[in-house]
Order: sequence, then C-alpha cells, then structure tokens
Amino acid sequence: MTGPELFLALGAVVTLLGAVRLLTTPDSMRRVVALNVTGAGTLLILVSLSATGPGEPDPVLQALALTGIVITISVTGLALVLVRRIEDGDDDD
Amino acid sequence: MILDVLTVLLVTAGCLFVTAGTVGLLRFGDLLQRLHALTKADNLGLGLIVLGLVLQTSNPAVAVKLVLLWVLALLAAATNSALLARDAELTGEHR
Amino acid sequence: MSWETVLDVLLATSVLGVAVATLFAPRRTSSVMLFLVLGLLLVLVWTRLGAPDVALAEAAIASGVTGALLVSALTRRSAAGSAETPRGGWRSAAAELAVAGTGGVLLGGVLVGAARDGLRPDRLGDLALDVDGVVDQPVTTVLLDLRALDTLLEVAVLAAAVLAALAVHREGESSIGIRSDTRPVLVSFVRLTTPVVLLLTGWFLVAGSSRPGGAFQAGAVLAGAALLLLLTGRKDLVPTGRWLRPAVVLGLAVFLAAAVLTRLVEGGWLDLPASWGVAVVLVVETALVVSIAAGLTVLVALSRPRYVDATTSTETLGGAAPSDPPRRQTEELT
Amino acid sequence: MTDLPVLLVLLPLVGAVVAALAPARRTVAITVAVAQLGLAVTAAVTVLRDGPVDTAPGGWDPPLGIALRLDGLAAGVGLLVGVVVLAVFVHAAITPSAAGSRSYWSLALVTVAGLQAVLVAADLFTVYVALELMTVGAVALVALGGQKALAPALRYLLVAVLGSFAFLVAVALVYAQTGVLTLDIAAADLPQGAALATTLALVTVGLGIKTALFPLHAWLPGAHAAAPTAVSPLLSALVVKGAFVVLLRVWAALGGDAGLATVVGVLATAAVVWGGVAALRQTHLKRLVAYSTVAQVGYFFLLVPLATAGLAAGASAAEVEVARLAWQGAILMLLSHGLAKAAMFLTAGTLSAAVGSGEVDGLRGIAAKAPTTVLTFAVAGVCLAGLPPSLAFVGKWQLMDAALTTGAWWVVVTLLVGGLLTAAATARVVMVTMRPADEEDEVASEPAASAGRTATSAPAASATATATGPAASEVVVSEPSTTEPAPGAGRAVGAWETWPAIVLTIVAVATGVGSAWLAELVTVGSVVAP
Amino acid sequence: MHAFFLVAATVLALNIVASSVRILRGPTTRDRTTAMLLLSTTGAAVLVLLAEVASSPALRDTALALVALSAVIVAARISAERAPR
Repeated sequence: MTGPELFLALGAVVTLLGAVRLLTTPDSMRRVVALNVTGAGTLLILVSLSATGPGEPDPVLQALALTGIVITISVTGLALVLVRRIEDGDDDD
Repeated sequence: MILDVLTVLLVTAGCLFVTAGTVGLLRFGDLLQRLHALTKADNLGLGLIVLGLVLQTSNPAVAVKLVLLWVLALLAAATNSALLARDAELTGEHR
Repeated sequence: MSWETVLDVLLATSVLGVAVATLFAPRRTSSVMLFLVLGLLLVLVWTRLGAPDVALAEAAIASGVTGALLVSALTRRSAAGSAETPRGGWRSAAAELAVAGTGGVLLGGVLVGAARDGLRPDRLGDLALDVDGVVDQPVTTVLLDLRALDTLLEVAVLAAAVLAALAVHREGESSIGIRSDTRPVLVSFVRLTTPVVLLLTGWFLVAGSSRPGGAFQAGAVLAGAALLLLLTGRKDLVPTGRWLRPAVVLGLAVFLAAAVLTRLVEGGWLDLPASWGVAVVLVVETALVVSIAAGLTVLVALSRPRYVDATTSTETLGGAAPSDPPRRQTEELT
Repeated sequence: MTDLPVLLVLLPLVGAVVAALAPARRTVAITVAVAQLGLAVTAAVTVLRDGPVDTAPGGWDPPLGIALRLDGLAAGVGLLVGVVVLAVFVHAAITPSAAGSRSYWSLALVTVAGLQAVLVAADLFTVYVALELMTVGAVALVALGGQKALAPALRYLLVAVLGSFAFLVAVALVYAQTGVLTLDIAAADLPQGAALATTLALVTVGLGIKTALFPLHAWLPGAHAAAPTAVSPLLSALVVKGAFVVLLRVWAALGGDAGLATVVGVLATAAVVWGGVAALRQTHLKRLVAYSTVAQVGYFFLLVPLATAGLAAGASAAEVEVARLAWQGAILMLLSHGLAKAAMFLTAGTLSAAVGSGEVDGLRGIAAKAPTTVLTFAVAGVCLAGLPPSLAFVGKWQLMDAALTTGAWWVVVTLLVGGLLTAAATARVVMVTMRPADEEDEVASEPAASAGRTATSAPAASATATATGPAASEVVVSEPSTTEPAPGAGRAVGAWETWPAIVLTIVAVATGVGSAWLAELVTVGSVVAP
Repeated sequence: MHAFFLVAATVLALNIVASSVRILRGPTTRDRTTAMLLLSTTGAAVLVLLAEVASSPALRDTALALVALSAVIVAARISAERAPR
C-alpha cells in the first residue's frame, strides 16, 4: 500500500465515522463538528486520489477539493448561526 | 558546509526546545506554569528552527518571510499569555 | 522503511486518533479544539500528498476560519461545560465505532481497488496540466478557466449562506454587532498584526495566478483581519451597516457580469480570451476577496453568543437594539 | 439556442443579486419569474422540435470543460419550475406575511438557480455544487419561518449536506475509475463490479436523503411544515424533484443494479403506505400536506424497479418499452404532484391564516367563509390522488400499464392504496371545513389535545430515528411567527389570494386532458426515447 | 540535509500528537487555548521544514496563514473568555 492509498482508505473511514456520529449525537454543536469531520474525510478521498496517479498530482481533483472546502465552510457558518439563534432562544427562558 | 552544520545544530536545538515545551504543557500542574512552558520553550524552538533555515536560503524574501512568521507567532503567544494569565488571576481558575 | 513512510504512517494514525477523539470527546470545547488539531494534521497531510493549494486553503479556511467560527460559537456555559455527557456511554460509542469502522474499511477497499484499476493515461487532470490557459497555475486554471461555472455556483452558495444568516439574525437584516474587547494588550496586538495580515491578503491574491493562492485564501485571511478589528471595536474600518449586503454579493455580481461580458464580446459564457482574460480573472478575484472576507466575517460575528451580562454591551450599527418578544414553549414532535 | 441552459441558471442568479440590493424586491422577483417561465417554454418547444441542447460554457469541450445538457427531462421539470415559481411569487406578493421575510425574494431566486443548475448539469461535480446551492437556499427559506422553524431548518441542513457528501464520494469513485466527470462519457467507460454497485448505492442513499425517500424522510415534515406559506410549495413541489431527477439521471446512465432496484422498490412501497397513513393521522394541516409528499415521493421511486431492466445494456425491445411507459408515467406524476402540491400548500397557508390556527380541527366552518379556497384545496387533493381527468391520472395509468406488463402486481396495489389514502386525507380536511364552527370552547382546547395525539404517532417515527438523529425530544422555543398567527387571530382571505392556487390546479387538470406532448417531451434525449 | 529535515519534521509531528492530549484533558478552556497555540506554532515549524524537503515555497505561505489565523482564533476565544467583573 502506497502513501496515497493509505490516506485514501483513511478518508473512507473518517467519512463514515463522521457520518455515523452526525446521526447519533444529540448535541447540535457536535453535529456541526461531525459534519466537518465528514467533510474532512471526503477531502482526504479527493486529494489522495489526486496523488495516486504515476505522474504529477491531478489539479482537477485538487480544484474540486478547494470548491468542497468553500462549500463546507458556508454550510458550517449557516449551521452555527442557526445553532446560535436556537440556543439564544433557550437562554431567554 | 559550515552553514549546514550550523543549520543541523540549530534545528536540532529547536526541536529539543519544542519537545521541552510539549513536556511542560503535559506535565506542569497549573495554567500559569503551562503558559510559561509555551512562551519560553516553544517560541525559542521556532526561532531556532527559523534561524537554521534562514542560513540555508540565499533569497532574502524567503528569509524575511521566515522571520515574519516567527515574529507573528511570538506576538500571538505573548498576547495569549498576558491576557489568559490576567483572567486566570482574576477568576482564580488556574488553581 | 524510509522516513517518508514513517511520517505518513504517523500522520495517518494521528488523523484517525484525533478524528475519533473529536467525535467522542466528552465536552464541546474539547471536541471543537480537537477538530482544530485535526485541521492542522490535515494541512501536513495535504503537503505530503503534493497539494500545496489545498494545504493553504485548509490552513486559511477549513482549519483557520472554520476554527474561528466554531470557537466563537462556544458559549461560556458550554465552554465551562459540565452539562453535556455523551448519550449511551461507551457501549454505544463502541458500537458506532465498529459500524463506522467496518463500513469505512469496506468503502476504503472499494476506493483503493478503483484507484488501482482505474489508473489511465488520459485522466482529466493530465489533460488539464497541458492546457494553455490564461494563468499558469494549474489549479487556478481549473477553477477560473476550465470549470468557471462551478466556481460561480460555489460563490453563490457562500452568498446564499450569508444572506440567510443575515435574514435569521435577530438585530435586523443589514447590520452585525459584536461584543468588543478593548484591553490595551489586545488592541496593540491587533494594531501590530493587522498590517501583516493585510500584506498576506494582497500576496495571496497576486500569487494565485502563478503559484498556490487565490481569492479564497486571500478572502479568508482578510476575514481574519476584519475579525480582529471588529473584536477590538474598530467598526469604522469594517463595513457593518449599510455597505454590508453590497459587499457580500459584490463577488457574485462581478462574476455574473464577467459571464455576460464574455458572452457578448467573445461569444461564449465565461470563455476567457487570451488577450484580456487575465484582466477578467484579476477583477473577478479582487471582487471575490471582498465578498468572501465580508461573508466569512458575517458568519463568525453572527455565530457568537449574545451575552446578557450587564457589564458588557452588544453594540449594533444600523439595527434596532436587541429585543426579546414573548415566546411560548412548544414541543417538537417528529 | 445553446444559450438556453446557461440562461436558465444565470437569470435567477442575476435576479437574486438585484433582489438582495434593490428596494423593489417583489417587482424584480416577479419580473424574473415571468422571464423564467418564458425561457422554460422556449426550452420545451426547442427540445420538442430539435432534440436536446448541449452546451459547454467556458469554451472548453467536455470532458475538460463543464457539460450542460437541456434534455426533455430538464425541459419538462423546468416548465414545472417556471409555472410554480411564478404562481408562488404572485401569491407571496399579494398575501400579507406569506413570504416570512424581506430576504425571501433573493433566497427563493437563489434556490431556483440551484434547481435549474441541477436540472441542466451533465457534469457530476457541477451537479454536486448545484445540489448544495439548492439545499442552502432551501434551508434558508425554511429558516424564514421564525424561531419555531430554526431547529427543523438546522436538521434539514445537516442531513441534506450529509447526503451531498455521499454523492461527492460517489463522484470521486467514478473519477477514480474513468478519469472524467462528464456523466455520459464516464458511464460509457465504467466497468461492472463492486465499484459500480457502491457508486449506485452511495448515489441512492445521498439523493434518497434529499428526496426524503422512506426511511430517510424524517427531516421533511418538520421542515416543510414550519416554513412560511410561500416557501413550502417551492420545497415540496420543486426542490425534492431536483434531487430525484439527478438520481434518475445517474441510474439511467449507469444502467442500474437489479438487487438495489428491488430494495428501492420495497422502500418506495413502504413510503407510499407509511406516508399515506401518517398523513391521515396528522392534526396539523401543513404537516398533513407534508406527509403526503413523503407518500408521493414513493410513487416516483416505483419507476426504479420497473425501469431497471430496460435501462441495462442489451435490454430487449419489450423491456425498453416497459421502461419508457414507466418513465413517462412517473415523470407525469412528478409534474402533476408539483402543481397540485403547490396549490395545496398555498391554500393550506391561506386557510390556516384565515382561522388563525395551523390545526386541522381549527378549520371548522371555514368552508362557508372561504368556499373557493376550500374547493381549490379539494380539487388539488383529487388531482393528487390521481382521479381522472388530472395529469396524475394519466401518469398513474401509464405506471400501472408498465407494472401489469411485467407482472409487478404489487406496484398496482401500491398505486391504488396510495390513491385511496391521499383521497381520504383530503376528504378528512374538507369535511372538517364544512362542520359548523359553533363549539368555541373545544376549539380553544384543541392545540393541547392534538399535541397529545400527534405524540402517539411518535413510536412509528422512532424506527427511523437512527437515520435522522434524535431530534424527537428536542424542546423548541417558538415566538409568535408571522406566518401562523396565534389562535383566534384570523384574518379575511384576500380577494385574489386563492387565484395562484386555482391557476395551478387548472393547469394540473388541463395538462391531463392533453398530455401526449408532455409524455413525449420528458423522454427526449433519454435512454428510453422512442 | 533532506533526510535530516524529514526526521526533524517527524519529531515535531510527534509533539503535535502529544500536545493534543492536553486539549482533550483541559481542564479549562484556557489550557486548551494555550495548547492550541503551541500546536499551531509547532505546525508552522513542520511546514517550513517540509517546504525545504519538498522545495515548495507555497508551504511557507501556508505556515504564515496558519499562524495568522491561529492568532485570530486565540483573540476570538480570549475575548469570549473574558472574565466578568
């Protein structure tokens, strides 16, 4: 198993771990963290795939990873604003 | 050649200091001692490594960038320590 | 066994360990901080995988600004955190680990198998490396030339998230308030670091056409500077009121204008001509930096807790003071 | 003409930017909606006449560049988008507080842009980005429903993004094997084997979440019910469909998998029955309508087991014929559901606002005050149930035809049972509206009693809790929302308020009468094209 | 030289793993923030070493971004941590 293949398999495990945790944890903040771990796992898959080829790393997959990063932070930001508004509502009682 | 030897010495020393900082962070009993570990050992560690690498480059831009990195890290650590230590004193949470 | 392998195995093991610790840590604060460690380890992994662009983006965005977001969103209550205990204890954690581990190994096996069988000489990436685009950096070429529509839609995703955050925001749709901290140590720290961070922003923006960097990394770093200024009460330097929404959608608007312009002049949507394509890329990227920085700043500012302490005040510009209309309690039933 | 696919995406995006800044948001949004409908009609006519429109914005030919493809499916669903968006925007413009927030217009336009991009994208990664755009827009729209809508919105966001990640892993798997992202080119090179089965499974789970396929549906009723009146129709009628179209595209391109198709068939049947029964048991009007969407989604998925044999390489002519019948039937049902469900959500919102209560039992006597609105709700329900001469009837008939040809009697039973359940749920609501509203005290005590009754259906939902997370026990604090006034604070139904829903219902019936062109349109450029 | 830098990077990476124990154990958020800062400094050191190994100057930029953003994170945390008077 080469380095990129090791990270490829690792990416699959991390993705699944995050996904399972996202579905089972009750705390909304941790669900957001779990979502980000899942995202990190899929990034690992994309970027390690870019390095599996014989030649230079694949720029297309790296570009896809960059797009994924920006989308994930947008989603995370929105999710945290929602968490904040939900919990601020709780605090007032 | 002499530069290479110097680099090896400096980077090795840097690694030792960082390791000492980590050990301190893990072993020291309270926050103030840990802050001490961080600021002393860690920044000295990064400084030595940066110095070692500056010796390897002939490009002044790279050297400037490396030193900038060190200064930034130094500032962040100092600010963190000053503010956290003050807060910890005020609330007594460090004990 | 070479040192490269040692480093790779060490990194892979610690990524796995830190990921598990992040997901199962008993407290919110530990979970969030460990996620930052995961981000740091991933930066190192990306460098090992020959992806400096992704490493830079991870440091700036995925670990950097995401870290600021998560850390800001921690309330003092949860930061002091004793309330949360993982549901079900170690048994359910072990079951989850077993399920996810098994599934992950199977999926990993399929992926590795596919990557081995699928190694072909004419991968898209190899074609992209040979493309003679308007910029020299392969990743930037893919993002802004070959797959510009993806990037346009991605910018729209960020804009939509920020507009949504402003829409659900309590204090009104066009202003952000943030609790400032004006202790001298912090203020002088910000005064010293802001110029450096601004310099970095410019460098990443300019560097993007020839080496790793670009609008997203630059925008994230600029958002960092804006946050530092907001934290120390310098609202005069950051658009927080009337100019907020225009700043948020500027990047999308300029990108759309570029699409229409290229259609009208060159005949193809986002078809960058060799002669003035570089100019289009630079203008679009500059507008994107502004929007990305404004957007990320809004998201961080609005996810910060609203303290009810009498000693501190949430100052807002352009919006009404926070009011608490009466609420009734309802049970969520699913 | 090659501009059409790009225009369909960029026009609503431009509208969103302008609506985010300009003071005259409504005017901008409605103008864009009208132009959008014009584009959709042009697209449908063009596709019917000349076949699919392929284009590659950026000037790079696929696989290097991004491929966009306006085929019959995209044009057909695009027509639905055009009609529904215009009707909903008009409703939102003339009805007080239906939009929920000033930001409604730009966020709705962003969602429409994402949806159109999902429909025309022929590149797998572009589909991923477009799905995310659609999801973020849709979640934002839900969140406009006030404090009570925030928790459902968050849940929807987290679960839907998880689905996107599953899709993204599938995309990575396809790229690993073929080295391209263009769906058609990749499909031609993809070898049979474990990787293909995994890809299909990931796509089905990922998009199954976004389409709310049973048992991945638990996020939907909360989100669709808590959303403002002018949002629920967009979500139920359009956003859910976008994800389904992608699923169908990928299945059709990759040839499907017989084992997985059986699983999907079982889930689809369960969805129809479970969603139908759950809808009957709801006491909250919008939740009732939302659960019926869960059931209807089951109908569309029945296409998968019926058509899979005909999608595989080397299928016989008879198998392809069955696949074509099923394809047309399911898509016609999808279009009809979009029209009828949008009308139902609009009238449900109007009725709830008129009586000042979201509960079904609060609707007593409203038939006398707002007969047109109740009638529209009833007719839309009849369309949904698939009675002649509605479009849904034509679709159902074709699906049954396909099922009988292959001997899949269980599909026929499912379709009949589902129709009965839908009709029963509609009838229940209509009967309540016609009961006299004299028992004031009982009305006042309704919310508490009904909350208890809803709770009894919780055990049934707990089976799915593992798939969607334990939000069941979350306590949500809500403030008096703009979309749902406090009990007793009803308002008069505006003179023109019901018209958008009436128009939608008329279209649902009228297209049923002359649906041959529509059936032809939705197969253009697909594997089952005649 | 190449191998030496790699060994040094590995040693520092080991330090990162060790320090994350402090983040897990706390006990206070201040301890965690302090550990975070140590980690990002160490991470920056690894990056500048790897920049020499892979002769990729972009990694030095990455190190700068890392330290700059960790300063932001620390400032955000500190102001939220601020002791009530």
